[in-house]
Amino acid sequence: MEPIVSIRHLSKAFAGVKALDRVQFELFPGEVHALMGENGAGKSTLMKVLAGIHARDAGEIVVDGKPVDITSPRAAQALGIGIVHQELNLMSHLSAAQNIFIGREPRRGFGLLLDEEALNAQAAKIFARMNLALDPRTLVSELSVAKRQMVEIAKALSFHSKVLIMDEPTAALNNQEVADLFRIIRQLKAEGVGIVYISHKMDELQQVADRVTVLRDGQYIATVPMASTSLEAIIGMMVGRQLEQLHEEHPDTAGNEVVLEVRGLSRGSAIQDVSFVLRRGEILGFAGLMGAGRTEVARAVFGADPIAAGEIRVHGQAVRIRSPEHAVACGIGYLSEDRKLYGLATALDVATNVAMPSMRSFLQLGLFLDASRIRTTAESYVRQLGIKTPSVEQQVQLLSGGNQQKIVIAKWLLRDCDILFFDEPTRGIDVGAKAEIYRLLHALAAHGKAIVVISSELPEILRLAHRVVVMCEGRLTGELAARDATQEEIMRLATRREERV
Amino acid sequence: QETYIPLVSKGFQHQFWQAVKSGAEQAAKDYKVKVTFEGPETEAMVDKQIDMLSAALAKHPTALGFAALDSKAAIPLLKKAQAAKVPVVAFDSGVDSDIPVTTATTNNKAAAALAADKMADLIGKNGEVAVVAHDQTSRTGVDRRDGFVDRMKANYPNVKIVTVQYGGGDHLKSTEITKSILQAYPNLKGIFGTNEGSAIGVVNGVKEMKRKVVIVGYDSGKQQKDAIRDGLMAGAITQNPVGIGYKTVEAAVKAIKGEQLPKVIDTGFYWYDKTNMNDPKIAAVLYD
Amino acid sequence: MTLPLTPTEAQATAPGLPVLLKDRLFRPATRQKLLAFASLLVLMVFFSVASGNFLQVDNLVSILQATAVNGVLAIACTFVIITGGIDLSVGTLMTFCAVMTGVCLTYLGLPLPVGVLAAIFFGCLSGFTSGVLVAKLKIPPFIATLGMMLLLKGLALVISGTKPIYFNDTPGFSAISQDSLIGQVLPSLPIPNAVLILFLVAAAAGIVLKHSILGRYAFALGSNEEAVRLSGVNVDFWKIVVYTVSGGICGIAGLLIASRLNSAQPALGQGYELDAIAAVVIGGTSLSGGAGTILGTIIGAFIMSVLANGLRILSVAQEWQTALTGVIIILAVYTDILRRRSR
Amino acid sequence: MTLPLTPTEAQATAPGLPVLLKDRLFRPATRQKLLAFASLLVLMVFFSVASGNFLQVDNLVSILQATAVNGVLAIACTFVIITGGIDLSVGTLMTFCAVMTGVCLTYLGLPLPVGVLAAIFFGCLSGFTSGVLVAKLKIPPFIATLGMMLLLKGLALVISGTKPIYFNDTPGFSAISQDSLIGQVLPSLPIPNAVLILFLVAAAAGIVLKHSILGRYAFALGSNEEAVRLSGVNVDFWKIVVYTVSGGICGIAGLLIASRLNSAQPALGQGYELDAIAAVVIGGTSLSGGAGTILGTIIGAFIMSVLANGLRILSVAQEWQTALTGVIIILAVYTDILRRRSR
Ligand SMILES: Nc1ncnc2c1ncn2[C@@H]1O[C@H](COP(=O)(O)OP(=O)(O)OP(=O)(O)O)[C@@H](O)[C@H]1O
Ligand SMILES: Nc1ncnc2c1ncn2[C@@H]1O[C@H](COP(=O)(O)OP(=O)(O)OP(=O)(O)O)[C@@H](O)[C@H]1O
Ligand SMILES: [Mg+2]
Ligand SMILES: [Mg+2]
Repeated sequence: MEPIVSIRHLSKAFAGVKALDRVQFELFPGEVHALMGENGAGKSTLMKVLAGIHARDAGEIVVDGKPVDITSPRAAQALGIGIVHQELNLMSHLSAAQNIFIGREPRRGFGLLLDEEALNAQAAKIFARMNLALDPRTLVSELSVAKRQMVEIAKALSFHSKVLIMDEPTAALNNQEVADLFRIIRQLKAEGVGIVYISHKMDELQQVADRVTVLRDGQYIATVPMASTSLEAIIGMMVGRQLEQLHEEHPDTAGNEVVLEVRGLSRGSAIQDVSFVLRRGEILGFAGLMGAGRTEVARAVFGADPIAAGEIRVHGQAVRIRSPEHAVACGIGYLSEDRKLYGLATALDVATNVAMPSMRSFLQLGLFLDASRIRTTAESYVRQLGIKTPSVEQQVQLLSGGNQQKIVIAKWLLRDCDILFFDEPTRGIDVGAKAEIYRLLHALAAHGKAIVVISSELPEILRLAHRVVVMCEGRLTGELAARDATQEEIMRLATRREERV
Repeated sequence: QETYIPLVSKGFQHQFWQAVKSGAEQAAKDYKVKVTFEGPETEAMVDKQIDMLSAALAKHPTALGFAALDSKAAIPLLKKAQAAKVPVVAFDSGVDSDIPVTTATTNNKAAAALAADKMADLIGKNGEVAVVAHDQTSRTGVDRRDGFVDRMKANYPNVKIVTVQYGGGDHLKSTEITKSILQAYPNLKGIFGTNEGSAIGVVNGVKEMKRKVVIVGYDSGKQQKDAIRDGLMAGAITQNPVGIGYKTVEAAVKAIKGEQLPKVIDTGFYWYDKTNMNDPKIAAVLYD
Repeated sequence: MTLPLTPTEAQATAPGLPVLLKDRLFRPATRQKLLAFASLLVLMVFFSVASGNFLQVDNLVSILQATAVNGVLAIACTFVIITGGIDLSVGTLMTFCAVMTGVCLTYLGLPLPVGVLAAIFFGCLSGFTSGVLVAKLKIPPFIATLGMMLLLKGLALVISGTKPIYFNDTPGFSAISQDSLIGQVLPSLPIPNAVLILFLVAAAAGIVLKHSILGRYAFALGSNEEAVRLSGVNVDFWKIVVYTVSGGICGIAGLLIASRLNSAQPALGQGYELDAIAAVVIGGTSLSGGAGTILGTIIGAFIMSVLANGLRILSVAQEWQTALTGVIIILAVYTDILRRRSR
Repeated sequence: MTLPLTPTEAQATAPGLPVLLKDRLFRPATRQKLLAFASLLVLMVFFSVASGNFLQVDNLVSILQATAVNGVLAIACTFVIITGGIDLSVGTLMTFCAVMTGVCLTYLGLPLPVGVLAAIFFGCLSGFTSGVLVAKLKIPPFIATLGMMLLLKGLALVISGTKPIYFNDTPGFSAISQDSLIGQVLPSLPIPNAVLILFLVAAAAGIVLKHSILGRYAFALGSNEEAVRLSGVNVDFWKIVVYTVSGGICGIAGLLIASRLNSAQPALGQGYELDAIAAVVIGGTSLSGGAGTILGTIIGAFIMSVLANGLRILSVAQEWQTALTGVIIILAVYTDILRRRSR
C-alpha cells in the first residue's frame, strides 16, 4: 500500500532552537499513527509544517506520491490535511457552529447572505455524531475548556479530510468524551482516513494506535508497531533512559489539622452547597465529569469569582476572600486549567512569568526589582522541572505547550503557598515530567502543604489523592478514602444526578 | 417676554472672540437684553457652526448675531430665520445674501494692508519678510494673509515675501514655525503674525533665536502689548473686537424696534505701537 | 467520511424556525437591546423637562440632521473597529471625497450621478489603500490610518487650492441631503434625506455585518485573527475588503456634508474621527474587536448629538458644555456597563 | 526533585556581573537597538543635504527644544499604552496643570516650588481619576480618557476664565525650560533646560519601566491582565498607579509648556494627544499592550519634530507638508517593521 503522507529529512530551526533535525515520518490510509516524544521534542512543529503553518528549512514532503510544497493552511486543506491544534484556536466571540465552518459558510440569497440555519444544522449533525450535547449557537466564550476542545475536534471532522492530525485532542477531556472520540477515530479509520495522533496519555496508545513514531530533541528515533511493543519500551525511547516505577504509600493524614474548611459554598447552579475540608499534608482529589463545577469551586475559593453564599475558614479563621490577591495573602494558590487564557502572560519572558505572583519578594529599595535574582531563580526552576527553553529571557509563547504548563507550575512553587489548588496540572505534560510532578506534589504534601488536585484523568486522581471528593452538576456527590476509591466507584458518583421533582 | 439675542460666532476660545463676547455682554447690560455667545472649536468646522445656528433658532430668539465661517453654507438657515421674522445681524464677516439687516465688521484685508505698509516702512522698503498665519482656509486667515501679501507685491517691489506658514494660532506651534523660518532665512528682516497666537509665537521664536527682526502683530492681548512696550514687537494692528460685539447687539436691538440700519457698520481698525498705545482712543480698543 | 445520523437526532439539537423566532422575541437579549436606549432616553427626557424648546419637531429634525454625518462616519468606523483595527482617517477621507465630488461637478462639469459615484469611488480607493497598508505591509492600523489622515488632508487642500468648492452650478446637489422625500409623503414629518440616507446606510451595514460573509469575517478577525488564518481564510484579502467598504461609507458621508454645506470645505474633517470613534465605543463596540452592533453605534451617535444640542438649547456656557459632555459620556457608558453586568 | 528553592539558594548559580555585561554588549539585541535610529538618521541626512541651514547647532537645539513637550507627553502615554490602555487626555491634562500652576503662582502668589508641585499634583490627581474610572468602574480607557479630556479642557477654561494666565510676576518661572544649565557648563552647547528635563524624565521612566515592579506589572497587564489577576496581583491598584504616574508626567509637560510660553494658555492642548500617541507607536510600542520602550518613544518623538522642522526649513507649502508627513510616518514605521522582520 502507498503511504498518503511521507516526510523525509525534514529540518526546521527557530531562532536559537533546532526544533526538527532530519526527521522522517510516514502515514498510511486507515492507520492511526501515534507521534510521541517529550515536551519540546518537536511533535507540534512537525505537524505544523505538514499543515502549512511553518515553512520547512530542508527536507521533502510527499502527499499521495507527489512531492508538495505546503505554503498555507489553505494549501493543506486543499491536499486533504486537517488538524486539531494543541492550543485552542477559536474565535471566542463567535458561536460554536460559526467557528466550525469559518471560511466555508453555507450561503443563501445568491451566495450573498449566510445561511445560519444550514450552518447550525450541519454543526448539530457533527455534534450528534460525537454524542456531544451542545447547542451550536452557543458562544465559544461561554464554553468550558473541555467543550472548546470538542468544538476544535468537530471543526477538524467537518473537513472530511484524508489526513487528520490530532495534537493532544484529549488533554482537556475525560473518560466519556475520550471514549466517544475513539469511537469516531475507529470509524474514520474504517473509512480509510489516515490519522496522526499526539498524546501524553500513554494508556490511550494501546486503545487506538497502530504504529508509533518517537521523536527526541527534534530527532527521529524509531517507528514501531504498537501491538508488539511495550509502553515501557516506548517511554524508554522517548526519554532516552529507563524511568523507575514508583509506588507512593499514601500517608494517613486523617488526624492532621484542618487548614481549609469550605462550608455551604453556593453560586447559582454552578456551585450548590459545596462543603469540604482540607488537611495539612494532604492531597485531596477532585473528580467529576466535564462541567461538574470543580473549576468553579476552585475559582470561588480563590476569590476569582464572587460567591452567593458559603463560609471559608483558613487555619480555623473565617475569611471572606474578596480577590485572588487576598487569597494569595491567605496562603492560597490556584493553578488554572487554561494556561494561555488565565495562566501566563505569553508575550513576556519565562523569568517574569515565574516571578509573577512573588514579585514583591524580589524588591529592593522598595520599588526596584532584583533582575538577576529573578533570573537565577527562574533558571533554577527551569533546571529542576526540565523546562526546555533557550534561556529564561525567551518569550513564553515560543515554548512548546508542555513547557508552558511547567512554567505555570513553577510560578506557584515559587510563591510557596500553604494551600494549593492544581486544576489539571499535568495537561499536556509528557510522561517523564508527569512522574516528576507527581513526585513533587507528594514531596510538597510531605512538607506539610495542603493540596487540591482537580483532574479529569482518573488514574491521576487515584495515584495522587489521599482522599477523593466527587462532583456532579455543581454538587458534591461523595467522598472516598484512597483505599476505597476505584474508577468504577468514582464514575458512579460522578454521574449521580439530582432527582428531578 | 425677555428679548433674547444669541450670537453664533466663529470661535470662543481665542482672546479676540472673548473680547467680542465681552462687548456683546456690555451692550446686553446697556439695552437690558439677554445674549448668549458660542462658536466652534476651529474655524474649519463649518457644519458644527450650522448645528449651533439651528440650536439657536430653536430657542425662538428675538434677533440673531452671526459671524459666518462660510459665506454661503448657512443661507438655508438664514432664510428660515427670515421666515420666522428674526432679524439677523452679521458680524466680523458677511454672508453672500441680503438677509442680514446689517454687517458689523472690520475690513481685514485693508487692515492687513496697513500692516504691510508699516512693515515696509520699518525695514526700509527692502528685504525679505515672512508671514506666520493662523489659518490657511478661514476667512480671517485668508484675508489677512492676502491683504498683507498683495499690498507688498503691489507697492513694494523690493520687499520679498519668502514664505507663508500656518500655525493654527497655537502659540507653541507658531513659535516652532518662526524658529524654522529664521533658520531657513538668515537675512530675514521682518515677520508678520496674523493673529494673537501667531504674533506671540513669532515673538517667542525670535526671542529664543536671539535674532533682531521687525515683528508686526495683529490683535492685542497682554503679551503683545508687553512685547511692544519692550520693543520686541514694532507694533500691531488691532481691530475693535469689543466694539464689534457691542455694535452687533446694538444693531440687533435697533432692528427689533424696526429702525433703519446702514448696510455696513465699520467698526474700524488701528495701528498701535509704543508711541500711541496709551492714547485713550487706542487704549479703549485694546484688551488684555 | 459520512455522517451516521438519523433525522430525529438532528432535530433534537436544531429547533425549527417558528420556535426559534418565538423564543428570540422573548429572549432577555431583546429586552437588553431596548434598555440600550436607556441613556439616550434619560437625556431626552431631561432636556425636554429642562427646556420647552427641546421637544419640538423642528429641533428634533435638527438633531436628526446633525447626527447624519457623524452617524455615517461612525458606521464606517464600526466595521474597522470590529476587526480590531482603528480608523483615524474617516474625517479627512470624508473631506477628500467631498472635494473630489466638487472637482467632478464644479470644475469638470460632469453630471450629478458621476459626482456621487466619484465620492464613493475615491472613498473605496482610499480605504483600499489603508487596507493594503494594514494587511499587506503589516503597518499597525493606528499609524496606517494616521498617515492616511494627514495625506488625505493635504491632498484635499492641494486639489481644492485651499478654497471651498461651491456647488451652485449643480442645482440638484443640495437636495441630496436637504430635501425631504419623507416630507413629500407625510408633510408633518419634514425629515431631510440626509437622515433617510443615514438609516439606509445603517440598515445595509447592519445586514452586511450580521448576515454576510464579510460581516462574519470581520467579527472573526477581531476575535482571533490567528485562528481565522489557521482556518485557511485569506485574512489579508478580507481585511482589505473591510477597509474598502469602510472607505466607501466615508464617501457617502462626504456627499452628505458637501450637500448640506452646498460646498466642499477642504479644511474640515480633522477631529471628526474622535467623534465617530466615540459614538462607536459609546454604542458598546469594543476597541479590542470582535464585538459590536450598528444599532449601538447609531445610539452612540444620537447620544452625542442630543447632548450637544440639549446643552446648547439650555444656553449652558460653552466651557461648561465641554466639561459636562465629558462627564456625561463617561456616565452614559457607565450605565451601559452596569446594565450589561446586571444580566 | 527537591522542594522549591529559596531565593538565597538560587543566587549561588548567578553568573558574575562582568560576564553578563560583556555578553549583553555583543548581543544582537544591541545592534538592533542602534538600527532603530535608522529612520531618524535617514531623515536627518536627507534634510542636511537638502538645506544647508538644517545641520547647524542652533537648529539642532531648536529641534531638541521642539521635542520636549511632545516627548514628555509621549512618555506619559507610553506607560498607559503598555498596559493595553490609551490616554486621550494627555494634551488637555497638560493644559489643565499649566492653568493650576498659573492659579497658584499668579492668582494666589504662592512661591515657585509650590507652583511646580501643583502641576505635578494636579496631574497625578487627574491621572488617578482616569485610573479609577478604568480600573474600578471598568470604563474602557478610550472613553474614560476622552471624557477626562473634555472635562479637563472645560475646567481649564472655567478656572482661567477663558483667559491666558501670565507668569510675569514670577521671574524664575520661564527659566525652568528656557535657561540652560548645560550651557553654563559648556557654553558651546546652549541646550535649554526643557531638553534636560525631557531626558531626565525619559531616563527615570526608562528605569521605572525596566527595573521597577511598576514597570513589570505594566507589561504584564498589557500582555494578559487576567493571568496577572489570578497570580494574586492587585490589578486595579497597579492600573491606577500607572495612570497616576502618567498624569504626573503630563503635569511636567504642563510646566514645560507654561514656562516656555511664560503663560498658561487654556485653549491649547487638544490635538496634542494624537502627536503623543503617534510618537509612541512610531517608536514601536504596540497599541495592544505588553510591549514598548521609552527609547523607542523618544526616537518617535524626534522623528516627528525633525520632520516638521525640516519641511518648514525647506519652505514646503503647508498642504504638502501635511501630506508628506503622512507618507513619511508610514514609511518610517514600515522600515522599522522590515528591520524587525529581518532578524
Ligand atoms: N515559533 C517558535 N519560535 C521559537 N521556538 C519555537 C517555536 N515553536 C516551537 N519552538 C521550539 O521548538 C521546540 C519544539 O516545539 P514543539 O512545540 O514542536 O514541541 P512538542 O513536541 O509539540 O512539545 P509538547 O509536547 O510540549 O507540545 C521547542 O523547544 C520549542 O520551544
Ligand atoms: N466562562 C464560562 N462562561 C459560562 N459558563 C461557563 C464558563 N466556564 C465554565 N462554565 C460552565 O460552568 C459549569 C462548570 O464548569 P467547570 O469548568 O467548573 O467544570 P469542571 O468540573 O472544572 O470541568 P472541566 O474543567 O473538566 O470542564 C459548566 O456547566 C460550564 O459549562
Ligand atoms: Mg506540542
Ligand atoms: Mg475544570
